[in-house]
Amino acid sequence: MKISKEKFGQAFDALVADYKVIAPVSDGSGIAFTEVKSFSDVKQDYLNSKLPPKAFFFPQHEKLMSYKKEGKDVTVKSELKVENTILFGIRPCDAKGMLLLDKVFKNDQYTDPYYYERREKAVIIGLGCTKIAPTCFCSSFEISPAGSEGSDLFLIDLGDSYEVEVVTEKGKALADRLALAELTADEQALVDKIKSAETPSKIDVSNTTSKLDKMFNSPYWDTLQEKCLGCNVCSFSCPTCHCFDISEEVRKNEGTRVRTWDACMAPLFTLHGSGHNPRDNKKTRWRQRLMHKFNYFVHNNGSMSCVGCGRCIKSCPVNMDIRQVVDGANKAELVVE
Amino acid sequence: MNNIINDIRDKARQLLAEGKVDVVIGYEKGSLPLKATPFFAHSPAEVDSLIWDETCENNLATYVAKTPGKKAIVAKGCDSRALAVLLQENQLVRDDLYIIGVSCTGVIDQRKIVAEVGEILEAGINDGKISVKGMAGDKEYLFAELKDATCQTCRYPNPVLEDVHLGETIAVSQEAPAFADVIALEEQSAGERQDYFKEQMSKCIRCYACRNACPLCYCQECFVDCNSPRWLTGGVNRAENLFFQAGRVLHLAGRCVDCGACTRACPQGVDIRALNRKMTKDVYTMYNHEAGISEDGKPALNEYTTNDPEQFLVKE
Amino acid sequence: MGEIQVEAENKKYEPKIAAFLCNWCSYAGADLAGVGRVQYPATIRTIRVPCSGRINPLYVLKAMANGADGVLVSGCHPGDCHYISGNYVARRKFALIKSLLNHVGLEEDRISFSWVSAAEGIRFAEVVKGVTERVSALGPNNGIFKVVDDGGAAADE
Amino acid sequence: MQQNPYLPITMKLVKNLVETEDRLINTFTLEFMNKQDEENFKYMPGQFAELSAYGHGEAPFGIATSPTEPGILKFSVAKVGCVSNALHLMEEGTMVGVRGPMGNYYPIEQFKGKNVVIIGGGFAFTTLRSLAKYMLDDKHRGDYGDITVIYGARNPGLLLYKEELAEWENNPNINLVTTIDRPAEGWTKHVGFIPSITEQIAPSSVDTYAVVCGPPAMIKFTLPVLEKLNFPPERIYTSLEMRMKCGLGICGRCNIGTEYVCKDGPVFSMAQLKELPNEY
Repeated sequence: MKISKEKFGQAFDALVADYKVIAPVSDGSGIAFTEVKSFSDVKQDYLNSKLPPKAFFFPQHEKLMSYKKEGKDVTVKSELKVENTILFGIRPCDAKGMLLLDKVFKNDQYTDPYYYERREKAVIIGLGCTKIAPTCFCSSFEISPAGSEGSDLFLIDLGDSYEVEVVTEKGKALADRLALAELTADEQALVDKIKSAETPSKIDVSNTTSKLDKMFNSPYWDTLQEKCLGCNVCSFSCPTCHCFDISEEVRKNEGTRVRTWDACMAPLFTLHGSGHNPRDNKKTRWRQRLMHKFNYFVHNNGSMSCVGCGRCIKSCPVNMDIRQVVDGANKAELVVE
Repeated sequence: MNNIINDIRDKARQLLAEGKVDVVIGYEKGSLPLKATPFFAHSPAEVDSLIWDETCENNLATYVAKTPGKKAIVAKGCDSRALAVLLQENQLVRDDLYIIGVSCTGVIDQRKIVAEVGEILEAGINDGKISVKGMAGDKEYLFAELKDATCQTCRYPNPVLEDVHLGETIAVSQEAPAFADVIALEEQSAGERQDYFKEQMSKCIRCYACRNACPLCYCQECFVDCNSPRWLTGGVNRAENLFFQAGRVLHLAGRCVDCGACTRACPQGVDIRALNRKMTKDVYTMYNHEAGISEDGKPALNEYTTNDPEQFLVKE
Repeated sequence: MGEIQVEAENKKYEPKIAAFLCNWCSYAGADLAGVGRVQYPATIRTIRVPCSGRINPLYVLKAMANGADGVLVSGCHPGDCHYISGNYVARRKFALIKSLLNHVGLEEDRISFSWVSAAEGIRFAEVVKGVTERVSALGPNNGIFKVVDDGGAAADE
Repeated sequence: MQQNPYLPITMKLVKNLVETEDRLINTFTLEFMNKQDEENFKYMPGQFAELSAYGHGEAPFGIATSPTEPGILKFSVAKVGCVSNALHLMEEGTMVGVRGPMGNYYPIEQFKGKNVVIIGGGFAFTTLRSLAKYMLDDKHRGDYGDITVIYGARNPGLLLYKEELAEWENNPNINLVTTIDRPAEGWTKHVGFIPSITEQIAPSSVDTYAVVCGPPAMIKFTLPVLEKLNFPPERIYTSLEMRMKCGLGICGRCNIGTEYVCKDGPVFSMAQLKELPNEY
């Protein structure tokens, strides 16, 4: 099915009345997902945003609760606020990233209401990639640059119109508001061509998890991380990184408990009250980072926690390239223990 | 250029083979076009990866104190100035350090290219010309067009401190620094400046790439991580971000060697240097001091004279 | 009706000024002003520091972030430092703090520095009067550092 | 939708007791404010809770009471950081936040019909007290064989729960061995480090589980002793400490390999730990 961009734009503008609509916007130095009021504000031709759209479910800084002390008494109030949201223009890598985050924020015992309630009230309109950046490597993880996995409604740009794929019930509810038409044979051919594309850059991860099973004590970690500065760019720009810190912001007798993004690369991340730190150097922190994404997460959740969006590669100040890091692990010699 | 690369490799090979150092810190070709990446050569067999060109933008002095053992470092002017400050502050043992000095004509600011031709697919540097194939088109640049803002005002392209110098040295103008960029901002109204920095600070995501890339940000516990007292809340907004950046810049006042590593490391394109440059200008004009131009001497804020200017005092 | 008007009159804006005073001179100067019953506006919240050299730029920033409308830092006159050179070293630091904060758009008069000796009780009162007048003229903290009122969320969004 | 796991319940600090001579450990007794809260807070020995000192933050502590002690929770907390300091200074009657119970617990079902040796050092005795107290309860005592407690501290003043220990001394249902590192005036019981005292006492490993908690050095030297006494790793349990924030297995800092100590632990058998990377 398809819809002309003009008609889609009109429907989009009508949705703004019922939903908070988030879409890619050019902010001068790149693309950012921002709330928009009209389709004309949306940047339609873009590679991907600088920061991943995870922030709409898991903001960098969010209030969990607030409290007020009066003498010895205290009153506590949840600060969970949820809105009906549409995320438009989500790339397949990021849509997959959200599916992975879903597994984190709802584990075998707990559901994180702050993430989940927002997530449940959000509709993801995915947009297939027709251009592929040199840092993209999503095909390594069985993600197609024009794949609809993780989206509720999925669009492919055909020039004057979008091909529309209804993926979920939520997507169907939105699609009902669109005047859809049939694709022509030529358009179908174009869609097929776009859908069959792969990222030119791919890494082989077929044996990475089992290889890493045996690499905890490998000397590979000794030199791998020498050039890493230990900043948080890779984690903050990652669509699947989910580590956070909880702290308190206090003013006189009132305060809020907030959570903020944190990262396993931060030296104080695992520092105990006693002064002991199980990951007190970059080597152990890098091992954790790679193991978590390519081994622990696989064992716990059945898939790798990397979607090949390439943001960490693009943003790294010292050009640490996760593709090379994984490749190096694949090739590293095993030490006999 | 090729000769320098060979010289660097020969020197590194010699130092490692003779056991004079345990590691040579230099650059190798990065995984992306026009990107170099820091490289640690531990054995003579690895030295052939070492390179040197206009893409070697990182300040390697950042690594020196954190790398155990005896080390050699490929140092351009700004790297050597950072080493000088680190030595002044007793952060390094001079005997454990071998400085391979190279003169630097400046590094490429990739952002200028990406803004015009999109993500870079391929690029080549030839004879001062940079030809780029981008996702949105191809273009050929003169190096001068792409020179990083820091390098355009650089007064110390030659290392101030070195054990060997490889390649030619660069003639330097003897004129006093002009600080045109700072003056341009100073001439704006306070309101305009406030707006400018508000906009810059709202971009910051507090990833601390600037801090970590900085060779002189070596505190064991940075004030942003400090728990008691807790200087910053967990908040990421322009007010908190300005607190962080202003606190950091004041801590670097009189020490900053204006290498631009912070600004280049910033994934969000925050103009951090605008703050540092203001301090550099003030320190130069008020105290006639430039950081890290020799091994001896002290950072500007560790010294004083009895007649330092004090126009900043209240009128009463 | 009457009550409300009275309240409005009393609610004339009074700035809050964090005053970092060196133990040996300015704090003693403030004390002298008190002992001598010299009147000055009750706008300052005094924080005693051992020496003006003890002032960390972060103190000034944190005071602004926590909502102070102004900051006053005062130490011994140059040459009179109890620790010989503390205020000389501080002087360079102060000049740079002031310059940087003005550069990022903080109003000139929000942050004040002075030297007040233990004998200058009357002058201390004058400094506080002057600082209070100038900060009052600026009005409340403009929020380029201030964050706490809304629990840390952006002040202008 | 389940309850918001980030929201603490409010409990009243009814007692703030200085527990040790060095005044570094206090025991806090918290009282449930209503029956509903208490019913929702069903816990087992070995679990922990996140305590909120409002204005300072939140930190995880092992629960020292046993579920057989209704109405209250106790925590013995060393003064090390921001939250624990605030708790130490807190006036009785102040409201604190409690999130939990969290984590797994000692495998008391497996212990049924077996002997249990509890070995504790220093202030790591908190959840061990909970365990002992639970098994000693009239309703449960019959489920277990011999219960031996070996508990040591550097000096007599640093032993926790002194009154309770005195009571256990004379309780035929429990075999209590206390020791201190060096001789001290007035001390008539064992003197020596826990590993060597364990070796002396030599509890039989037949049909016996061992639970060991204490400082890393104590655990390191006690394990070989237990091995010598033929305790298999599957029958040795310990409780781990880790930096934690959420307590829900989400915030990402307390993992040891694939296991999150907050939700998959803190109680692990030595057999489990042998399978995990050595990063704790």
